[in-house]
Amino acid sequence: MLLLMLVSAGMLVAGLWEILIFREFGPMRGVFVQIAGAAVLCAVGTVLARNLIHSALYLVAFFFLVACLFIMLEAEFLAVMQVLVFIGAVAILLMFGIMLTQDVQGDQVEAHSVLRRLPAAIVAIGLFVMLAVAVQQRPDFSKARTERAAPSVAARERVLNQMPQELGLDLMQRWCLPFELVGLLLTASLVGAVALAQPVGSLSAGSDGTPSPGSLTETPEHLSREVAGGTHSSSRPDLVSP
Amino acid sequence: MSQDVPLNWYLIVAACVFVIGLFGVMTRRNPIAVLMSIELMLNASNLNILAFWRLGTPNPGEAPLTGVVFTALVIAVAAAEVAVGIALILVCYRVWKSADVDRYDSMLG
Amino acid sequence: MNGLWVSIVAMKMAALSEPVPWVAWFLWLFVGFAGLFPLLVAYIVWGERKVAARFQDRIGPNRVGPFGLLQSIADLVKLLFKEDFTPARADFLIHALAPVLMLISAMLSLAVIPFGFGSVSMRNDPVTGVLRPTLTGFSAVDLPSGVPYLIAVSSIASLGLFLAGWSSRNKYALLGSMRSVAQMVSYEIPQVLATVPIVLWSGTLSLTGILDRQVETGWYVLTPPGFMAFVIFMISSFAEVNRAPFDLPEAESELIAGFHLEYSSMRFGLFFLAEYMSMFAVCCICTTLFLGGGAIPFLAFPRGLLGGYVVVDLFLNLITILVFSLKVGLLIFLFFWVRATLPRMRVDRLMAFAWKLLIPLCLVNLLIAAIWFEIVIRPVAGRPDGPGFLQWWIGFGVTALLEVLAFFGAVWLYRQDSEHSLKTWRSSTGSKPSIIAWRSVPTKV
Amino acid sequence: MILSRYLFIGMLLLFAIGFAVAPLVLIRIIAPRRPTPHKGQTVECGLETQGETWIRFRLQYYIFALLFVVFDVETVFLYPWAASYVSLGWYAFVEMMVFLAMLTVGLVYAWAIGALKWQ
Repeated sequence: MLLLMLVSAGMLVAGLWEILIFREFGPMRGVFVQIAGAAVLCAVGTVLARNLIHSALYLVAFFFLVACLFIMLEAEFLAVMQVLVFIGAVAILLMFGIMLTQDVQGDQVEAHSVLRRLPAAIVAIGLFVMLAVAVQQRPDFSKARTERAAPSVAARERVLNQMPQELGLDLMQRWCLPFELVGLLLTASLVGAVALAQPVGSLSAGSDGTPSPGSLTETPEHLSREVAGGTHSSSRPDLVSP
Repeated sequence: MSQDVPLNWYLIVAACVFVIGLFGVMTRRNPIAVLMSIELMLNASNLNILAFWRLGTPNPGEAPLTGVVFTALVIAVAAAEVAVGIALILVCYRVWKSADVDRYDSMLG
Repeated sequence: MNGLWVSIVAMKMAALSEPVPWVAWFLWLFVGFAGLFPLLVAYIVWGERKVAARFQDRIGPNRVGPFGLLQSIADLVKLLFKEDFTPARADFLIHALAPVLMLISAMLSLAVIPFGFGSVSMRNDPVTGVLRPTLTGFSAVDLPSGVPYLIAVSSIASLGLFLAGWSSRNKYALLGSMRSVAQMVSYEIPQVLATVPIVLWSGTLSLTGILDRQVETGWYVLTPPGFMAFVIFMISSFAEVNRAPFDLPEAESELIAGFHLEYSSMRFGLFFLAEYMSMFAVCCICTTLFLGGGAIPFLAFPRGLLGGYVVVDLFLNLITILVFSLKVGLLIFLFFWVRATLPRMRVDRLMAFAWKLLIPLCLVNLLIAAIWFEIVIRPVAGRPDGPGFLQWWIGFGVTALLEVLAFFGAVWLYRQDSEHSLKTWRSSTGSKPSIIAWRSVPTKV
Repeated sequence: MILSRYLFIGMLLLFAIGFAVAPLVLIRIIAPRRPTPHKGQTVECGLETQGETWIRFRLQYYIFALLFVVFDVETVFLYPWAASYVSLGWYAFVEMMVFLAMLTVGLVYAWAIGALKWQ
């Protein structure tokens, strides 16, 4: 009963808040204010949450809200991509990363000190004020754009409905080089991260036990040396977990 | 439809998120939390790019999807960054036995 | 209070200047998503128990209602009256959030699936740009990027899974969820890569568009690359929805129950609902992408009958919905069959199977799909009668040959990897490989 | 247009949340709740649970998640390519093959050093 009353009270407050926003800004802007406000709150939660998994969860909510903003900007393929890459992949990777470093997952959370936060807050707020002033003073492009011949609704509609196709064309023709560079970057990060993360002992000693000759799991000699030398291992073997 | 929402609002929100991410980078001591804050900043920049693309392109006929392409590339870069970042954090954790950026104070390896 | 919300909704509706199919949407929400789909899931559960019983020479549920038809309802009522309870050390909010996430992911993926065909409209052909009559799907919405939307939505489930294990603070649950997330992310890649040839051939990411192209050029499963993609898609779907033989996360014999170990009463019920709903969704996706959706086999039914003009919409809808559900039913039966037949896989083989066999095969399959596109689809783009007989068979022969080569090549490569070849297994252990572990009878509720 | 389609997705999202939360609220009302200290303990086949649950996990999980992220991003770029393949020439095919070949090199590397092995 108490719960129900709480829920209904919360709904009442939320409803009044919505009415207020909608009266003030109009429906579209009202929705924007709600989504953006929630996104900022989630960002604050990410930064302040003491438990890292909670922090990651706030981050996930933030990613989702940013995807909503992308939809409001009519870039739906990117919104889907945002969910797919950030929530589906990056968040999972972050959570696995958290599970792999022991000190941080559970109740042992970091202590916040005012000494760290105060200067940081001053710097951050200062930067925000600068940015806000800059934003307010810049020439209004959107007005300029509407004055210039805006693309017809039908043309825009067509582009937006064919967004993935158009994006593919653009990516393959105009932005071919950045696209290939991203491929290179992904490969480099894949190789680098795998090489870094591989436990050093297992690399030089062959993965486990006795790999049969000619098998693909056997580590090439030069490769293992390179990788082992590339990380920190050889100088401080006592600090390296097996 | 979405032209109702002015460009400035998007820019302010992005600036706000960026600054929050910056605050996180400066105050958090856990490297993974720092990485998350960097993600916040990257997303803020993405939001900026898209807002400029949609609402502020001076000449929309010329390059209809430039902003979208750039955002897609930034998303890919962000993913790669997290992947390598966490690998580095794991190595640091292995070496220093601690997940605290303040303790990573030597370059001896 | 109600008045308040009604006025808010009215304001939001008024904000949209363009016509929005509110009636259809509310029908979808309150008839489809609130009534029909959960009911369907309940009867899928009942069907699975009946089928599993037949496979094991039992009778199955037969007490509640005729043929045990009300068994699932009874189970639901039972779950509602079980003690609601969270472990003392669990993270309360996240513990409640996890099943909600799973259910959201399953429900959202049903939003874009065309359950049959709707009316005909004039649209631009994605290949030629010519205006031509196009079938619309009978789906709640048709998104221009429907396929990645499906993938994105289904990837939310792995987050829910992880949170379920983490928040329970139970070693078995955590281990189960870590394993299952690793499994889900591994099998998501071949699943996604298997849909790329479909997109390549259709030239669109919208599911309705894909269906429309399929009706024109024939079902994609009937082409060699399409068949390979279909098989890979089905295999990885088994892993994606945590079904046997990939049900390691809930391996009863090793992990007690896996990620939902600490869940009881309706919280567990939500997991259960989400699992079966996502199985249903995956079968629907597969039918749409590969099996021609609501098209009748060996008849160019909707298009041939229409000839570009509208017949009685309702009749068309009903027939195609019926055909669609038959196909989905067959796929679901496949799920049951596999579960009743195959033993559970070992975890190392599971990962190796995805990364070392399926993904290389998918990449090669993409190449072959491009060849098929060049031989069969591109030359006849825009022609109403589709690919010619000779052309089709030349394409079929070439790609089938390449597929066979690719398949044996991939298997050879996989076998080269010493760890998985049976020969080294025998020589190292001195006994027959015991990949088969006897499983208990699958009874879940 | 775009927005109105996603309006349904948003409605469905809210609906799904409601649909999932409603039973949770319902069981708080109708289901019995009699927590005891023993009931609240972690299930471990009747044994007392030993040590911390949130332990450090093996590296293998991270490697697979990492590979997943990279290939996920790749597939996200594959979709627009595939969708616009019709109107592109052979160079797009070559471009994508170069892209895929680079990622395959990464996969082969991971395979060769044994990172794909579940230990």
